[in-house]
Amino acid sequence: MNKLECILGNFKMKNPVTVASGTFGSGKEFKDFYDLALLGGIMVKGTTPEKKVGNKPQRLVETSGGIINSIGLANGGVDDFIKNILPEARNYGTEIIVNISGSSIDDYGYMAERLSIEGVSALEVNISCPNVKEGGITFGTDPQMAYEVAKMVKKNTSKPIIMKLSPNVSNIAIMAQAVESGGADIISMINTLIGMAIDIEKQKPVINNIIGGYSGPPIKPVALRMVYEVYKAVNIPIIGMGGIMNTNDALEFIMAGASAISVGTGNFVDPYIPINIIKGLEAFLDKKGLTSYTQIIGIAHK
Amino acid sequence: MNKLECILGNFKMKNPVTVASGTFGSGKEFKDFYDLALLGGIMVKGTTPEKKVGNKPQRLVETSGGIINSIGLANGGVDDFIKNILPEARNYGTEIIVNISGSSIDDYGYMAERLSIEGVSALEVNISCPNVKEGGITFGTDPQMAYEVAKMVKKNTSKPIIMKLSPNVSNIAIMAQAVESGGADIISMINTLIGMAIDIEKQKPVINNIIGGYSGPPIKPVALRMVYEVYKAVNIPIIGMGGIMNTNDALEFIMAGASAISVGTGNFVDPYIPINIIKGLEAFLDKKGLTSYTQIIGIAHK
Amino acid sequence: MIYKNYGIILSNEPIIEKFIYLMKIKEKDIANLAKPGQFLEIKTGSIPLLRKPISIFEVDKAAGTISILYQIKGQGTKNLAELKINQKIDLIGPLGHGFTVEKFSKRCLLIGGGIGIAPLYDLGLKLKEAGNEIEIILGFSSRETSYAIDYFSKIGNVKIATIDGSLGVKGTVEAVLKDYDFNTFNKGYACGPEPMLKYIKTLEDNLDLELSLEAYMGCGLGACLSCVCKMADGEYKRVCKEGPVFQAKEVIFDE
Amino acid sequence: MIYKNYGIILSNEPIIEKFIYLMKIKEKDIANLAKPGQFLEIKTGSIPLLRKPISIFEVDKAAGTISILYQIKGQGTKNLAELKINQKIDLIGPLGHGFTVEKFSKRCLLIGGGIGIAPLYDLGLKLKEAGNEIEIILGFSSRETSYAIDYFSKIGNVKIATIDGSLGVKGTVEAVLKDYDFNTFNKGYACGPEPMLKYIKTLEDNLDLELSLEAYMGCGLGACLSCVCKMADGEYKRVCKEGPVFQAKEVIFDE
Ligand SMILES: Cc1cc2nc3c(=O)[nH]c(=O)nc-3n(C[C@H](O)[C@H](O)[C@H](O)COP(=O)(O)OP(=O)(O)OC[C@H]3O[C@@H](n4cnc5c(N)ncnc54)[C@H](O)[C@@H]3O)c2cc1C
Ligand SMILES: Cc1cc2nc3c(=O)[nH]c(=O)nc-3n(C[C@H](O)[C@H](O)[C@H](O)COP(=O)(O)OP(=O)(O)OC[C@H]3O[C@@H](n4cnc5c(N)ncnc54)[C@H](O)[C@@H]3O)c2cc1C
Ligand SMILES: Cc1cc2nc3c(=O)[nH]c(=O)nc-3n(C[C@H](O)[C@H](O)[C@H](O)COP(=O)(O)O)c2cc1C
Ligand SMILES: Cc1cc2nc3c(=O)[nH]c(=O)nc-3n(C[C@H](O)[C@H](O)[C@H](O)COP(=O)(O)O)c2cc1C
Ligand code: FES
Ligand code: FES
Repeated sequence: MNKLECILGNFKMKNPVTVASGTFGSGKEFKDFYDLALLGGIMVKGTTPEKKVGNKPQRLVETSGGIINSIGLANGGVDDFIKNILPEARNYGTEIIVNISGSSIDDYGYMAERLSIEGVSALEVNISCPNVKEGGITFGTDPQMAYEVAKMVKKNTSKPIIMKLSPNVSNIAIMAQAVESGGADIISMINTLIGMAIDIEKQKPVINNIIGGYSGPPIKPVALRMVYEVYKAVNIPIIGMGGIMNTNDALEFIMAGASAISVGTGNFVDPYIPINIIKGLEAFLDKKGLTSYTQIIGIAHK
Repeated sequence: MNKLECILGNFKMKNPVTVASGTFGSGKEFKDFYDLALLGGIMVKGTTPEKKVGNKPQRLVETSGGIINSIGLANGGVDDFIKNILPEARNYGTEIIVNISGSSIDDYGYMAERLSIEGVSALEVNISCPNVKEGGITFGTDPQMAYEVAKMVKKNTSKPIIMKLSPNVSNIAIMAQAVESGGADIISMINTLIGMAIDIEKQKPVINNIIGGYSGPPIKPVALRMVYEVYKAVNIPIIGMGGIMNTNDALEFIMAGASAISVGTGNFVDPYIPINIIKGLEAFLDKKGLTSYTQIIGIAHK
Repeated sequence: MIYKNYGIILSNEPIIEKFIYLMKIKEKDIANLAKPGQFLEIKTGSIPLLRKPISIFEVDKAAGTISILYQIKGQGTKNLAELKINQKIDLIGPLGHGFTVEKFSKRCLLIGGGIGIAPLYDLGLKLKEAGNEIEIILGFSSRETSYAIDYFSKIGNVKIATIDGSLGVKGTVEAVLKDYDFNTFNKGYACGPEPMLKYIKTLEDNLDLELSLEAYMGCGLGACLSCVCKMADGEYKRVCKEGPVFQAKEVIFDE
Repeated sequence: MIYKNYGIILSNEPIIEKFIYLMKIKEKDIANLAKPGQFLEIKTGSIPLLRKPISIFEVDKAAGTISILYQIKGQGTKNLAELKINQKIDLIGPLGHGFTVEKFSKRCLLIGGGIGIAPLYDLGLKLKEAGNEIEIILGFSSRETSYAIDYFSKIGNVKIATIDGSLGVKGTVEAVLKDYDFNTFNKGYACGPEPMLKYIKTLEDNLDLELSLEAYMGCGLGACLSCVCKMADGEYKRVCKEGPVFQAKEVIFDE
């Protein structure tokens, strides 16, 4: 039996270790290091209906033990993805989870429909982007909007839907319940915290876009707390992420209630982190005499 | 002229460097290290209407480069503060800012009235605590409740009122505007992020209270971003805090828009950090040929 | 008076490689004030962020030196082990409320488990100086993981317990203490793992006992209220300030 | 092929104390594939979190070694300077798209400013091997802060500019280049601070130019899209993947 077999409702992976959107390209960039088929799944970089050139640099900076990025969802658009990226990615032997973003509810519906094709294993819906029609409020900070995005995506695809929550909210459990009732099959969390760094010599923000997404080891305590809260609030499985760098971090997320995990910033530090975690989880289960990692999902709630 | 003279509306300090509530006791514990009169002000530890024994240990843990605490507002109550702590503290030669908490709007009114006495320089109103009457929602995550707390405190005192914002919200600018219209003279920010750590051997949360407040260097990017946003949203001065460990950190907060700063967790790491920052700010102003630190408040917005 | 001073490392040697180390530090001010049972808060490196509480193992006031005996646990104590002779070390101390030292009418009993033996050596020296006769019980897990027994032999009669029985009595210090005759003692001091202290507390009717406790510390200065332990009267006290040494009768362990 | 391998440090010496260092590393796989203008992503310690992009200064394929020339800037490069002989070093490489090396009909001009000279030395060696005659212009701030000139002297004629005039021509490399006769060259390569590259780009009508750019890098692998620079056609390209070397005509600096 495969101790790491991972069943997330209607979505299966060979193990619960994935790589986070925006930190792994489409996988190609990491092919030299190991066989991508070892991974549970790849969340490919954020895709939008049209091509986006992205933000003016400087787009990224290391700060306070983590990083801040503001890439601006640079990507070739969904058509380019389908034509030029998916054909290669679908042969990696791992689940291809396409991360989608939009600037209106309709955008999400359109994306869901376009991506309801072979080779796409699941859709991860990034709602940490502004709703341009509704005055720029982030979809992911308003339960009603998040609910509507989930519903719209659900209506337009039969693929498993992973709704990705933003941590920049007062009440994460309410957000989780909103996307659950909108039809989410799975929740992934957390996206980046919003942060900033100032260059005191230049006396201005380091990142050209002023603010950016804060990720890496420093956000782990916030991510864990939110996974813990959401685990209590919903009945759908959680893919946990935020600062995961090693097996112990992954175990914390699983014990908090995550049924799978994702490595983001960690891929920049050491591309082998996901592989080390897969091995590390197996070793942990062996040491504890457990037959499946599912035995420790949410165990910290007991 | 005193280059560091700090005028926050109706509240003056000899310099903009304070120490954060809950990290400095009432000052007594740090008296051996330096003359407390060197500080701009001391935010004394959180005080409540009645004595609180605090939470069951383990109350604190280091994690991810910061710390998580859940002290549970242990304190002797406001009467004890007035009788046993204030008489000594008021002679330190620095501003004594009393940090108050309550579990109802009325609590805050009561505290404000009781503390409208000589020796108290200002009140810092901690709204990161649950409103017991309203189903336990944190005052600081609901603009209406925060507004009402500010109004109630204002009604009951003529001391300068510092409203302390919680960062665990979707929109910090709205919270800031709410307390401004409630009558806040000053905003202090940020209180701790809510975080968690799990002991993977014991398979349970490290902190007995499960979740706790995350502070120290990792929260700086979030704090800076929020100070930057609030600076644009309100017309009252800001006391910035969150992970400040040295002069450069303090400068980042000032450039983001803080008119004063506060050192919290840093006091545990090196009690001299506030003093080093006072000296460091002076050196920076000299190097840049500036006559007052106020010339760089909010300069990153230019 | 509490100092934040840089000491100079005079020696830093493993007693048992990768496990137990002894470090001697030149720091006059702290040495001058240190009392048995007090501790230091040491900045071990840039990470961990927090200082680490470590007991004072030995003091030489004349030479202006202090020693610490420490066990490698995680990053902080690993950092300590890597420090080299002549390097500076950032210390805050002396901290906390230590053991009572006076001349007692009967003998004194020192009970230490594992690294909990650290604060007892300086105590033993000072009790001996005060004219007391001392008996010492030390518990370890095995002969190979036992240490510093030679130090304690200098101050009194030492009895050893090891879990695996490879040295002394088989079992914990409890194995030595049960059926003990406490009549010739009127003072006991203990430091060690919580289960051991819990057991020792059950002896409080036979012996006037002082226990040195551990708790997770934020500041070590009494400011953060993180290090509290429950007292018999339902109050919490700060291990870093009112402790680490408490009367056994004061504390309760049922949390 | 990109490797993530541990190299072994063979030497790590200051050329100018606390400023410029040269490190030689044994790492066969990377040495074997490395081309001029390519770089490494080096994990310098536990903090900083991110790897640091550092150019390959010299390669000895036969010996399986690579060298880097680096300037101390912040924590990452400080960490590098503290590494000792025989220690392991965590490398990813070779990365990026390097310089064109072939036999040109006329001479080649190499222009380096400050630590930007690092990728030009290996380039010069390879251009020379290919049968080219090389002229080199190096810019520093002063005589005391100039370095590695002896290396470049081995591959061609070296001209120096220093801001304070203490060595060579006074000024930046611009002082050497203005009124230059580009007729005897048909290829130029440059690496250095952005103002220098901006100026060099103005020479693009006189000379076929390749520029090696810098940008803040997250991954160095082409995955994060943080390191982009603007192209003449309005698109962004990745400095870590399509670069760091670009045709001068491709890039624009007006951002
Ligand atoms: C008053 C007192 C005196 C002590 N004296 C000694 C001594 O003389 N020799 C010795 O080897 N050890 C002593 N300890 C224990 C020592 O403080 C811990 O072993 C040390 O902090 C471990 O840190 P680490 O980074 O190596 O390990 P970590 O992996 O960080 O922690 C291992 C364990 O050490 C404890 N610990 C960690 N951080 C703290 C903290 N900030 N405060 C309290 N406990 C912590 C926790 O139980 C933790 O689970 C003493 C502790 C206290 C409270
Ligand atoms: C393709 C490329 C090749 C390089 N080759 C060399 C070389 O051969 N020798 C050399 O000394 N330097 C080289 N650099 C510059 C070197 O990467 C920086 O000096 C180094 O990252 C500084 O890190 P730090 O921690 O010491 O300083 P920090 O204080 O962190 O940074 C100082 C400055 O270095 C730059 N920098 C920091 N982090 C990064 C990063 N992750 N990516 C890109 N730039 C960063 C930024 O401009 C920053 O302001 C190269 C840079 C690039 C992009
Ligand atoms: C450079 C970068 C780009 C990212 N791009 C996306 C994206 O396109 N879509 C998305 O949903 N999340 C994106 N994220 C967020 C990550 O997928 C992840 O949620 C976050 O970084 C937290 O995990 P970590 O701390 O392990 O990095 C990005 C993160 C980084 C660092
Ligand atoms: C141990 C501890 C206790 C705290 N107690 C209080 C408190 O009683 N009232 C309050 O408003 N904030 C309290 N805080 C929050 C701090 O005042 C400060 O807002 C926060 O820690 C962020 O700053 P820092 O990162 O510099 O620590 C406490 C923080 C810590 C670490
Ligand atoms: S450790 Fe802070 S009060 Fe004891
Ligand atoms: S550094 Fe990540 S794409 Fe270039």
